[in-house]
Amino acid sequence: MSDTVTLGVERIPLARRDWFVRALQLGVILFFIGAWEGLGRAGVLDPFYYSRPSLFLPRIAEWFAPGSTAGDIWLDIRVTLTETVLGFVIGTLLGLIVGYAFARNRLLGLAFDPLLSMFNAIPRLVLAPVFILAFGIDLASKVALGVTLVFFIVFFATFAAVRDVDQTLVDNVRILGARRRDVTFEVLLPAAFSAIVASLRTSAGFAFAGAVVAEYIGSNAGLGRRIATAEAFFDSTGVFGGIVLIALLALLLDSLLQLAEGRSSRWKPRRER
Amino acid sequence: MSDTVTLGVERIPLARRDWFVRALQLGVILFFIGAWEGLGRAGVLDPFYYSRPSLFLPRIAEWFAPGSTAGDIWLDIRVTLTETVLGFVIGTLLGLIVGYAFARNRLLGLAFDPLLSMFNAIPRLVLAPVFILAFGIDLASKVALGVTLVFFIVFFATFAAVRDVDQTLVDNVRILGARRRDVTFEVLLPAAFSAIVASLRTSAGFAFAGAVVAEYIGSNAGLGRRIATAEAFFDSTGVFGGIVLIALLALLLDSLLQLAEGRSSRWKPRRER
Amino acid sequence: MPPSITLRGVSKVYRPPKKPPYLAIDGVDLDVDQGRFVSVVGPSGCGKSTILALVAGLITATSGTITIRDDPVRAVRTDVGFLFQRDALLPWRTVRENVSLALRFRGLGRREIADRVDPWLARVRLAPFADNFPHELSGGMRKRAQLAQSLVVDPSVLLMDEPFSALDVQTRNLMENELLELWGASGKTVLFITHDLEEAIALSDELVVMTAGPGRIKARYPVPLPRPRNVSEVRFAPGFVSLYERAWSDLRDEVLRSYERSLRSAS
Amino acid sequence: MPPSITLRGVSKVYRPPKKPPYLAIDGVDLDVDQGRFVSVVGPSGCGKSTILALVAGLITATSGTITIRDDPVRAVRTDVGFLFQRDALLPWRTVRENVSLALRFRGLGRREIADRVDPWLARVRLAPFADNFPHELSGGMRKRAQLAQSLVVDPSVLLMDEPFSALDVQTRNLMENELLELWGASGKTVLFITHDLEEAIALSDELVVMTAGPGRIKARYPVPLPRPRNVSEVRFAPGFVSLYERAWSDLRDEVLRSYERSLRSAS
Amino acid sequence: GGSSAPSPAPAGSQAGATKPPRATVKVSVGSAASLLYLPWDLAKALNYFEDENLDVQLNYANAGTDAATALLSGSVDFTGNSIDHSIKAQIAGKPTKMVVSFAKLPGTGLVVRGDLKDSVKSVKDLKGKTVGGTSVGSGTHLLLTYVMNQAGLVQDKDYTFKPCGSGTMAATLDAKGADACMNSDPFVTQYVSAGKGFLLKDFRTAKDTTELLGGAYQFTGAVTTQAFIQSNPDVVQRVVNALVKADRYIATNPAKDVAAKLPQSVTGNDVELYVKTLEAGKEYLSADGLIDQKGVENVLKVNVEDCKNNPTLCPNLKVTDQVDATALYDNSFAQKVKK
Ligand SMILES: Nc1ncnc2c1ncn2[C@@H]1O[C@H](COP(=O)(O)OP(=O)(O)OP(=O)(O)O)[C@@H](O)[C@H]1O
Ligand SMILES: Nc1ncnc2c1ncn2[C@@H]1O[C@H](COP(=O)(O)OP(=O)(O)OP(=O)(O)O)[C@@H](O)[C@H]1O
Ligand SMILES: [Mg+2]
Ligand SMILES: [Mg+2]
Repeated sequence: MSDTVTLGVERIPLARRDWFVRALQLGVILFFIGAWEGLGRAGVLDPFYYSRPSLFLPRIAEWFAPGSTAGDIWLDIRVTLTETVLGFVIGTLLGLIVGYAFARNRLLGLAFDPLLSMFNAIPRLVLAPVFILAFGIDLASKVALGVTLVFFIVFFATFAAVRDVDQTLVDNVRILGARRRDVTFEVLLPAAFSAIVASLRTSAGFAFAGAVVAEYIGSNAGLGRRIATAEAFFDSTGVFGGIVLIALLALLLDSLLQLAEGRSSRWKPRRER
Repeated sequence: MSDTVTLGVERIPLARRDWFVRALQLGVILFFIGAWEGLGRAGVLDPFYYSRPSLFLPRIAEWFAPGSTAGDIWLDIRVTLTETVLGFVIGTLLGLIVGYAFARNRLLGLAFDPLLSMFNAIPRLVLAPVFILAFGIDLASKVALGVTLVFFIVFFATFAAVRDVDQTLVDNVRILGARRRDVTFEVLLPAAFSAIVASLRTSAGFAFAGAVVAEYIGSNAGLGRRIATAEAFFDSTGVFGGIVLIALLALLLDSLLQLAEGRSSRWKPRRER
Repeated sequence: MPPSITLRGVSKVYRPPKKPPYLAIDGVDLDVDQGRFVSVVGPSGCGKSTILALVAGLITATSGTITIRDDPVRAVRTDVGFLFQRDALLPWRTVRENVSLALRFRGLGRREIADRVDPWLARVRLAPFADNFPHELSGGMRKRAQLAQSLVVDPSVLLMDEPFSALDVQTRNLMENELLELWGASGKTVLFITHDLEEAIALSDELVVMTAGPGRIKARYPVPLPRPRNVSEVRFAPGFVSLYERAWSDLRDEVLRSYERSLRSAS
Repeated sequence: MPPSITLRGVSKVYRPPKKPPYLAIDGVDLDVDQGRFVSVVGPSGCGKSTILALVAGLITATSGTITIRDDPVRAVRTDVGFLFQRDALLPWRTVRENVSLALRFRGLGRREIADRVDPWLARVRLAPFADNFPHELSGGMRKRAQLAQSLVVDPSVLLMDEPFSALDVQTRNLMENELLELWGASGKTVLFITHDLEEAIALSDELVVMTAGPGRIKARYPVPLPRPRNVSEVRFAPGFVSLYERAWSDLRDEVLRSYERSLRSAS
Repeated sequence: GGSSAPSPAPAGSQAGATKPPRATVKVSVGSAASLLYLPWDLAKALNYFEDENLDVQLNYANAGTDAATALLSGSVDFTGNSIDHSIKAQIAGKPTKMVVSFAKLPGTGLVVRGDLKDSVKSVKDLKGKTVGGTSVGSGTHLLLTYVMNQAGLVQDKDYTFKPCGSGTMAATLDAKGADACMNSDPFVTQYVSAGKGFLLKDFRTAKDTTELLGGAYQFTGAVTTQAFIQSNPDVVQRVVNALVKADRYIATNPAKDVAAKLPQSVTGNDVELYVKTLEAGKEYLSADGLIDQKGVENVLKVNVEDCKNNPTLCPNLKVTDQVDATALYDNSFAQKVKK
């Protein structure tokens, strides 16, 4: 652009600086860990149940140490991650497709709406025997449990978001010659993107929780199994070690989602004030 | 209006007629029940595990019959509903408030974001002992479990929806003299309403599931308890009887939510084509 | 020449929930012959946009029939160019991407798209802003981007809803001349809505004046000005002033009538 | 009279992510004295809306200072009336509710609100549509609702961004006269943006012409027409045509300059 | 479904004709970390299954019910489970058989919260208190009901029953949600050695059990379905071989040595504590894998008595004297295991 100018660099507010934000986030987490340790040492939190960071952090290190006798931690992580990611991906795709179809086809959506609401309220844990029956005790049943959690979160979010898209935009691209799938991918999904990503961020966490619960119900490996065993021994240090690992993995998945969201949100106006 | 005219009533499409939609919804549910019954009788679904509508519907009737030996069903319903509604309401309020605050205060939101994502991934089931310690064995711990499910669903949805509200609307009311709470209640919440209600519809189901799971883990009353007992005796009829009751209650709650949504959506353009 | 757009006894009743139905237009008959440039003027809220939406098939008429090239309008028409009165650019697409949309939908290749989009970006003077997102444009720039977006596929029927109302006089004149040039030899049919009487006369073959809501056709005036025209000069042409004054008084009557009506209903 | 609005060396650089920064306005100096009606015209995209947003405190200047009644603009100003160029009505509120907003924010009672809102609904001719939601209005009606919304609290500084551009000539004239009447004895300060040179001259005490982007002040013309004025007649007043032509040629130069520039950059 | 199809023997086994064909066996174990199912883990750790050319996949369930469901539905071939589930399954028309005994006593203890030390001296003193088991209808619930009945206390009349879960049991006691709880190890040892409570009755010992039932109580073991036995008798025999050897290993080796053979995922992090529980376990763990007829009858007796006194305890599957105790197990495999 010929009118482009380079003025002296403006003072970018602290809150917009990346390093500052990262430091702040780390600070919050460290504060949380510190508080936990402090309260544990002060006897406010009974370490029999709550463990303490100075106990479970070394335990985690132990797990990763070569030749650990506590079983292969990488195997456990791999198993749990596989279940989580499969449950997340399948549940998300189903939720997106069904939510989208229901939003576009009014009658279909109305017809199945009550049935889905009812299904959503069924406690998955109670269905464990049915899952075992239908999907066996291996990977499939664990993935299925995750899917039933993720699906509904993504479904309802997609349904509402797609339904609410500005009709003018749809009308415009239809006149411009958009086929059904163009309307989907050019208008409806981008417009619903924010809401969908928000639902993905929730459901990613639930996918982890689902995988762990499924392992808890029955499994031979995975972080859920590790936690269940520790819990059976009232070994709260082991339990929190496992939980912290899961939380870190979840953070990883969440960062990926946020990255994707950030990349696709360049078009959004930034608030100045 | 002086220019108002009454033309002959136009043909309202079937899909817009209330009775038709209701009939369709009922049809879908009846079809589902019929299929279940049929597959059960045909031996495809082993009734030992999957029961059959013709078995569990009479069972439910039995529960409601005066002088039933299966314990007071109204008590169970009351207990479960109380836990669910409390978990739902508290979780929703917290999710709304925190989601809203984080969306409005950029730095706050950024700072706590990773911590919340991590918390969201913690399997609630594993934390059951901690809940019991912190909240006791009674109502509170069950409510707390529901809250941790509902909170995150509502939080992420509110956060994204509030953040994405059209800035022009906010600017306009601010100049018109809106105080912070006016901006909240006049612009941000109404604009985010659809997304929030969608998250409420998901989380209402999860609130039920949470209450039931909590009862399942340990309690003296509630539908979850009833289901757990039935499950211990391989009584799938009892299990599905309980599940169906929960599903019906959930349908009730969901209808209330949809009613609220419908009432507040009068302003939305209806799609003509 | 055969009529390209016809409306026969078209009425539209809006039925907002929980409010009485509202008759927006009432028994509108209109023919736009192939290759003609017809402008519609009328008081604010009289149903101009409604007519355009009906022709494009975006909404359904309550009664009457509408055809485009003898083909009854039953669904959204993709064989027309439509310029919305409101913002209709995709916010998540840059100007260039927005302008390319219709070509992409028609399956054209990258190269070909660029070849056709670039001249349009220049024509609406947005070349330097090709990579801006809509919210990074001014109001007039958004309108111009929309113009390019709907014209890039060279549709033979143009439905335009106040395309130039957000532009300064000179830019508007430039655009108007571009439009006339584009239309000139092309045989395109144009149905053009504006609130600017001067613009309506300067551009069209025929001027349609509507009544205040419920919109009916009040008068139709052929525009007896020679072509080609230069819009910034046409107002000094003979015949312009008399036409302007007739249409103006028509319009004034309507506006005043609806004004009185609204005062009456307010009291 | 003391200046009501001042801009001193105000520049605004937009910094869109992943694109070079863009200088929208450059060193703008402007005083609007208390009670004056100043109109700003300029080519589409030259930075008019940017100036208004800066004065209202919606965005921050990159350099320079802005004051309203000697009070530096540091945050969003609630002591001004602001008419947005884009749709800014709350979609979930009816016309009446939208117009009542500012009064509700000021804590007025139901009765009092109705007493002040009803005359405004009549004035913008929306009384019959008081219970419609914004999407049930035509483009011009939405604009009129916005007008009522921002004027109902009787602000002493008015910042208006093309308020009448979506209206037909007659309705526009009615509204313009309403505005003049309202402003007449009130001592209100008005900063008025329009792309209609005639309107600008007809309404104002002073006309400011801006250069093509980056916007600078190209010329300022006092408008030597007597008041009170009737906007539909003022164009025949002596002095109107010569002022119109001077401003017109200023503007044309700018538009052409920016046109050429954009052609250059496109090639 | 189950995947027990014997696969062709590996090439190397051609020479030694003694080596049976390789087979995969899926197992659902009633819970992790419980001594009651230790032989599965130990046999695996000692490579006993490998010796039999078996690929045994252990899957740990959260509750016996889930493990039983997995067996009945054919998802697994074996479970480690208590015999209560076999009784219920038989009544429901799904016959199963226990083929190796793991525990010949209940292996549970009735633990009372520490602060009640002075007021609770015997079971009778639990009148008016809240007493817990892992869940309604579980083995701990059944036994508890029986114990209380023997002391003249009836559920809902004289005391409240509280299902506490297993992982949540300690927290429930500490939160004063229950006053006493029946559970197995490691809970009992953990809770008592943490100084949080004391043992009122110890059914890990023959003494307290005999006092209650006049003999053994056939609690847990390896269970499979009748159908699986019929189609794969050879595989069953090999599984039983390994498990009985594991039973014998536990009985004949010091607890410390047994623990040393086990991975940390079985012993938990605190090996010393595990050794302690194992020492206590020696008294109730089966030494030979043989199922005791009298012990099975005692379990039935407990079930029947409980149902009589407390009908809500068996809502749809009424356990009666009609249950055929001898059909619940099959000792023929364990008897064939060479010394
Ligand atoms: N969805 C709707 N529900 C109810 N009334 C509607 C709806 N859409 C439009 N109307 C009414 O129909 C009338 C005509 O609207 P339309 O948009 O066609 O007017 P217009 O001639 O384009 O006006 P303008 O020049 O102001 O854009 C208006 O009175 C408007 O209130
Ligand atoms: N957020 C933004 N990011 C980048 N550039 C912007 C942004 N907002 C505005 N601009 C640019 O600033 C310039 C001035 O915009 P502005 O809206 O002030 O123009 P205007 O004079 O009001 O034009 P119009 O008459 O068309 O409304 C334009 O070139 C526009 O592209
Ligand atoms: Mg219109
Ligand atoms: Mg502007």
